[in-house]
Amino acid sequence: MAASFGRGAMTNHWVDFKNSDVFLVVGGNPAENHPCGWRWAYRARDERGAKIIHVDPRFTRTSATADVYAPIRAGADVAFFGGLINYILSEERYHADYVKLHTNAAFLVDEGFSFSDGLFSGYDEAAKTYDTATWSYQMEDTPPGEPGGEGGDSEQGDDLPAGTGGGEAGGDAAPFVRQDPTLEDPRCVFQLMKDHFSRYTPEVVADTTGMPREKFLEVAELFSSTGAPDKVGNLVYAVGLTHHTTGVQIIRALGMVQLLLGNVGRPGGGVNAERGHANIQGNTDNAISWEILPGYLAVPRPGLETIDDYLEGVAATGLAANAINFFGNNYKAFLVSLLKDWFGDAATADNDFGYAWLPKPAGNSSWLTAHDEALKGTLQGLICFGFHNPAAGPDSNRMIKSLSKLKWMVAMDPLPTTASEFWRSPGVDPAAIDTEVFFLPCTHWIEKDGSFTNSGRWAQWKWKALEPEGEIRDDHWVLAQLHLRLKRLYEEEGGAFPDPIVNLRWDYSNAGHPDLEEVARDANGYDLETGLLVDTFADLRDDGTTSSGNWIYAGSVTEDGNQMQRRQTSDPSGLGYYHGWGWSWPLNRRILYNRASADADGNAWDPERPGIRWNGRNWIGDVPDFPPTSAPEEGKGAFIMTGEGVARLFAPGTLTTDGPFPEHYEQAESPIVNPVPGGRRERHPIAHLYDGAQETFAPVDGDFPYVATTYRVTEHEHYVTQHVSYLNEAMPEFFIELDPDLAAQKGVTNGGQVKVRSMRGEVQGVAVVSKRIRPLRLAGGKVVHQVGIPLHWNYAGGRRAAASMANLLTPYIGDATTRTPEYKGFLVDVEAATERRE
Amino acid sequence: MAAPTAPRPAVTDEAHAEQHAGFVRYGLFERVLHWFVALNFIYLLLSGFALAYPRMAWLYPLLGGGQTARVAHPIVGVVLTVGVLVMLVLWMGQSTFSRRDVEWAKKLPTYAKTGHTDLDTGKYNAGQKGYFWAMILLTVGLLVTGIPLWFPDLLDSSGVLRAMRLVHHVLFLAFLAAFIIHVYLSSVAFPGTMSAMTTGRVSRAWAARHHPRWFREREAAQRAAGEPIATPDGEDVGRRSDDSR
Amino acid sequence: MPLSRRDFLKLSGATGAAAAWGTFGFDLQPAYAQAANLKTSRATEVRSVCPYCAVGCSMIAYVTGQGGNNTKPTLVHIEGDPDSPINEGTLCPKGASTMQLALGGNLERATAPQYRAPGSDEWRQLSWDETLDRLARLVKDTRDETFTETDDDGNTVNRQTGFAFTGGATQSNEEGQVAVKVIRSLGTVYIEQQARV
Amino acid sequence: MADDLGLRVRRRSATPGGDTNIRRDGVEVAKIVDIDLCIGCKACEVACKEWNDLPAEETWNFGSYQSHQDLTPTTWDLMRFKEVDLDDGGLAWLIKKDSCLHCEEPGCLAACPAPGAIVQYENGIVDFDSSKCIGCQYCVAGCPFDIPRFDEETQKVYKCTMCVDRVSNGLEPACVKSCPTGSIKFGSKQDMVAYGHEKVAKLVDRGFADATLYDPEGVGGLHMMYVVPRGDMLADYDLPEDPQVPGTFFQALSGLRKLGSAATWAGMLGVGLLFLRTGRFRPPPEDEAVAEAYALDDERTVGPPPDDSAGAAGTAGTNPYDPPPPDDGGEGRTR
Repeated sequence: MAASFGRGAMTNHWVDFKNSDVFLVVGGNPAENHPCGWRWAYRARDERGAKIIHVDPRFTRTSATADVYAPIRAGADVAFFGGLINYILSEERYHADYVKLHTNAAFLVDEGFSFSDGLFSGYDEAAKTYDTATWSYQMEDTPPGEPGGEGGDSEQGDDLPAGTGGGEAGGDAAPFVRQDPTLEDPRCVFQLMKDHFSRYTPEVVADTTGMPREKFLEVAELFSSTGAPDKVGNLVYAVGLTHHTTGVQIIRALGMVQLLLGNVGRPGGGVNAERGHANIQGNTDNAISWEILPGYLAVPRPGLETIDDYLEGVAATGLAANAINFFGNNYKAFLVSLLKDWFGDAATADNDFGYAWLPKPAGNSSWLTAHDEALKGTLQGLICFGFHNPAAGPDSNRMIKSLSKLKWMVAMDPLPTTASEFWRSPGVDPAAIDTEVFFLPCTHWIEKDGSFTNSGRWAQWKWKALEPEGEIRDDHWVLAQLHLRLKRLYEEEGGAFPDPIVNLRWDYSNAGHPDLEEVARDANGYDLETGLLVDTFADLRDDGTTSSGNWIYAGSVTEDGNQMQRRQTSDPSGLGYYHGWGWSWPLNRRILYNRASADADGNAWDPERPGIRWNGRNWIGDVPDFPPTSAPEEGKGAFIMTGEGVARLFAPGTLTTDGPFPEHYEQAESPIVNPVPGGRRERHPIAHLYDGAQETFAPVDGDFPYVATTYRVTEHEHYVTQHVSYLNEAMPEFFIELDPDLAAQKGVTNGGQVKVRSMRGEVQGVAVVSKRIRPLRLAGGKVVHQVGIPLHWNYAGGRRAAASMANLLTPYIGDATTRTPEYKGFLVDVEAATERRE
Repeated sequence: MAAPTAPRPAVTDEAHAEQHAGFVRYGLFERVLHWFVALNFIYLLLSGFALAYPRMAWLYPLLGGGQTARVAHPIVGVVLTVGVLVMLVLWMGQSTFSRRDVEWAKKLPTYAKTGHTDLDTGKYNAGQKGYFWAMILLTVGLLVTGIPLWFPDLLDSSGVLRAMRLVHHVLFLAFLAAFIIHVYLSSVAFPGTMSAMTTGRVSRAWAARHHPRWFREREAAQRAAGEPIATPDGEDVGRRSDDSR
Repeated sequence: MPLSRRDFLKLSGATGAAAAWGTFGFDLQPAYAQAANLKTSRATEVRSVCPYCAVGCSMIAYVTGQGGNNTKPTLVHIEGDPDSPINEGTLCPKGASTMQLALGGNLERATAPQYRAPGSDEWRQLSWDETLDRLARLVKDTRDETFTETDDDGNTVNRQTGFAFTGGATQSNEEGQVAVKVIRSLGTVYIEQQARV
Repeated sequence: MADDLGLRVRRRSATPGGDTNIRRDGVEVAKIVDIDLCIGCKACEVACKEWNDLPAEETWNFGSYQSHQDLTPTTWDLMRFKEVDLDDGGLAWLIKKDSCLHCEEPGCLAACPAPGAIVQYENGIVDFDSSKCIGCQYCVAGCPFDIPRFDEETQKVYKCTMCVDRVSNGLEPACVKSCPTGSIKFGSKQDMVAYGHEKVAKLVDRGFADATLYDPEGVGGLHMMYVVPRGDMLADYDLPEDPQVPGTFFQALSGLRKLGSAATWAGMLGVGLLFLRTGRFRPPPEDEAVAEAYALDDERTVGPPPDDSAGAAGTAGTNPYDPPPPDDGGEGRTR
């Protein structure tokens, strides 16, 4: 989503769902996995007559309450969205004014960019990589006459203090992109997009996805009806779309759909990714991810020796006159403030604020790579902070082998996990595993304070209700103790490059057990000159006089107190903002990109559901995602985080690795050859193949003919709920869903036992034979059966859990850009089984 | 009914006196059986009332509490049925209806008024036989209708259960009616009857009066066995006139 | 939980005794079908947020005692917080059963560090000091062994590739801040959480 | 008789006297399950267990998302799942929350022989008092919806209590509060019926022509009603088309009780009168009786009269076969 809009978070929030007219739910099962959030969709249906469309390989409990259900083959989502884009363009259902004003449709693309036979220009077949130079805009040869935008306007009323450092747009700015506002120019993004997706006709969609043609047209017609200014469409999805080798491109595609229909930035609209865990959003913001630093600052790459090199290489530059490019312009302020928070006084202007102390990864260091290194024996240790590595997979057998090669491993969790118990998992000989394993009993969520950030970016504080038993300790107590011991060891014995450790600022009032309120204040950030908490990230400066552990949380704990603890229940707007409840980043803004909810003159597209609108002096409504006093006439771009100032239909090479436009490629394991005309017959062009993984991928028409997908049920949350007896009672054991025809062929009876095998592993469980899963008819009349495998059961405490880990089956391959594993849509074989397996 | 022809014990004075105070109507086993069934019936009667009549719910504490009464009632019912079946085996032979019983039935009104029909009644008159068979049938009927109430999920239809409950109740009332008459006749209406079931003996006058044919058979049997016909006070018959009119 | 909790329907006061010899057909006892006092009526309310999914439902934990120092709070019940604009007092089945998770689930929850020696097939209990000292030693040795200050092309990289850190999606923001600060300061490049999978 | 829960009782099982409250105070409460909003998430099922401290049972997957095969004594609320083909070729996944419907005319209460074991409160809640239940399971047969369940261990019957302890303290039932989509609503009966009709109208607009509010009159209306979008598939929802409290049965039962008690008294009195009227039938003096006995021996069934032995009838001169002289109707003795 960052590639499309500039931020990677869910654009709206749960309560806002009550403002939608049509919901398109794809690759998600909100009724089961986010029931208390999805309830707002039914509120919309009851109060505004909204319609709900559910597109999913299985007829789930979301489908049971949807108005329209459409089956789809797991792994064919780009084709579906491609068809939708084609339908919107060819039937001209797009919101023309919105597209012209708020997207880069008018930008002209470099002449060198081209697409043929499923490949974009610049592909190196041997190295399996792209040279993305040609994926760029046509730049004007000279800088424009009048200066470009006067630099990043401040966010919150008061302008940025002078001297906010480099990256100031205008002045010596690079030349701007050439545009054709009439959208006629064949090289403009609009025309290229139209041409690219013209191949995704309804017939091609039906052949690729298995969704009947009439059903696709029904879905397309209903959802594209939200292209009208007074209608808003809400696109809801979850890991069903990210768990693919083409994950990023699927999200790019649905982003384009919402942009074409003019739904982004509007109440009831947006692209709503339903995050999974309670604080997966919060700790993504805090950058427990290899490629970022807190606040989504890019992790430095080798070769960016100094901060200026780093800014040069990473921060976006303004590409259009009206681009605010807020992120690009303030990048340094945020990084320096982070370094000041981490290294305190040790970070000074002359040592580049300790920039060098930040580790620079050699290349991709994601989840799959780390475990691959472990398998090769180069990784020696693992600290596991409440995570089920083997069960999370993919290819759990390979994961267990990886962990077995480790020298030492620490599992910090309230309850045993598949990680802490891997060395005595089924089929493993403990004697052969030399890993030293520590299990550190940690507190439950209810035994400590702290804040959770939900999928809608709302941070809510929770208070400690219970004392932990025995010697159970807080997670941050363990980390603090570990840090203090390491610091003492390095101070006493020295060792490799002790600087970042000994210089780490650790001036908590209780060093051994930092108080979470203090940590929250550090995250918010201080004006080091006044010693006061900053109110907004606009106050952060790049000269080392401010600190902030996470710039997007600036404003969460101010001198007025911890805003995350607020529990006011008023919502004067009636649109569900509830600005007084908790605090949402950035700056308590509820709907991102809400400038796009208004037209060029600042009037809301739909007066009943205004995001923000211009009242002559400033923008009112939700907290504006825009300079509050920048009048519409100034024509500033609505997407302040992008260099282009507008949303990206075309994503330039600097922001994407596998193509400016989404293109359908068959997955690692696919039942058919890619039927899309002009598409690539082989697998994804640049998805990284870990050594030894490719041999485990089943070929087309091999002895694994059925498409399987993994998923969750509402009664369980990943793996921890195996320990909760009421939930075990509600959904007792591992099961496998398959359609009646396949069951009949294989002699599988409903309620009987069934075995499912893939190239990598085998599971067995109760067969749920149901008409809710349908065989699909693909290109050439080929019928493909689908199999559903829930993932909640494993050997760490579950019942009848031996052969029930869904990820024993999944392929060890990830998305081309993010390396998110491909859990949805892999090939399996099905076999009836007799006796139950404990 | 001839007493089982066990070898006759040596006659001693007491035995002689005791054995010859009138006739033996019921042996020990029969009496024990009768009272066993009677007691079970009383419990069933009381717990039946408590279960069926809300106003009689005050009986529960006497019966060991509502729960115990509910659990015991069917069990006691089965025990009663077993007793009744033993009775059936024991007394079936003597209780078969005959022409003579039809006559008796016709003279029922006079019997009710005078307590006597001058018919040559055997050991059991038609009324007694009627009661015997009625009791058997009612017991079996109560068992059959009671089992589903005891095991409700035996029959899967609540309609049948409701019907069973009504029929069980009706049968109970019928049994009660017959029981009232049985108790009345055997205790108050015909003095000298109760002893049949307590000591097992009845006076010669009682036997001759109410069951002449049975009386004659008994005398003939005794005479055949060479025993003197003794009167309740041990003398030979015929010479004593008592005032037991 | 003692079995008696289940028939809490029974009036704790006058039981069968008073009724044993009740006068004819007249039942002295008041109807007390639901004599149970509301189990949350005297509990202290603590506001929390559900630990399971990212909807962020607010919930109220009812604990005994009024927070005084001498009482160890016991969790009595958890239900939704009616004030929250997100879930308005509702909870899904997972949320509704968080009490069982809070009380440790159906497994005996370890209350002290456990250690598994290489090759062994069972846990051994350790004290925190032993555990943390051993861990600090392992982390330092691994870091020192695998630390690279400059890569082959001469760029300063200051990274260690000896151990990885995974996890965080179920911990609070503040714990995440401490974690990323400590782990990155060690030069870690392999740092991931559930967002990746 | 007010009880300590602050809830007035309208009716109590096996307790004559019926509803004598002339003052109708308090709100008549009701739940309504809007099946259109139900996502089958089992939040109600778990919340019910958690609030009532009901122990979790060992369940297994029998080829469905349904957790238990049936309601049990410790599972008072069960989500039932059923997949049904629609005639337009689509598929419907019928999901229904199955628990006590708290009838206005409770069949269980009428069938219960134990006094006070089943109570209907003024606010419409029907509740079991397990301290008085005698475990006869008549309520199981009496219930038109087959809800109550017998526990072998405690020999008592249990069902949903509509959280009467919460309701009597001003709270809504646990399932109502927990239901994420607001499918289960709670309030006064009038408000819930109004919501039901309003939602049915909306459903009809959305194309559910047969949408209906399930509040059958046969049981006097329910305090746990359903809005059923597919009103033509009540059978698939195991909702009887026209559930009836077996009125005839209960009339027959109470009639029988009246008859029974009358007949018993009549029997007793009758026998008493008979005794007063006929007195005791004492047997005549022995010799007279013996003579009669032999006189009746018309079939010579037993040898010649004992003229020679001492046992001969001692009444001088009278032929044992002569008919007895007419009596003067003396007190209690006639021949």
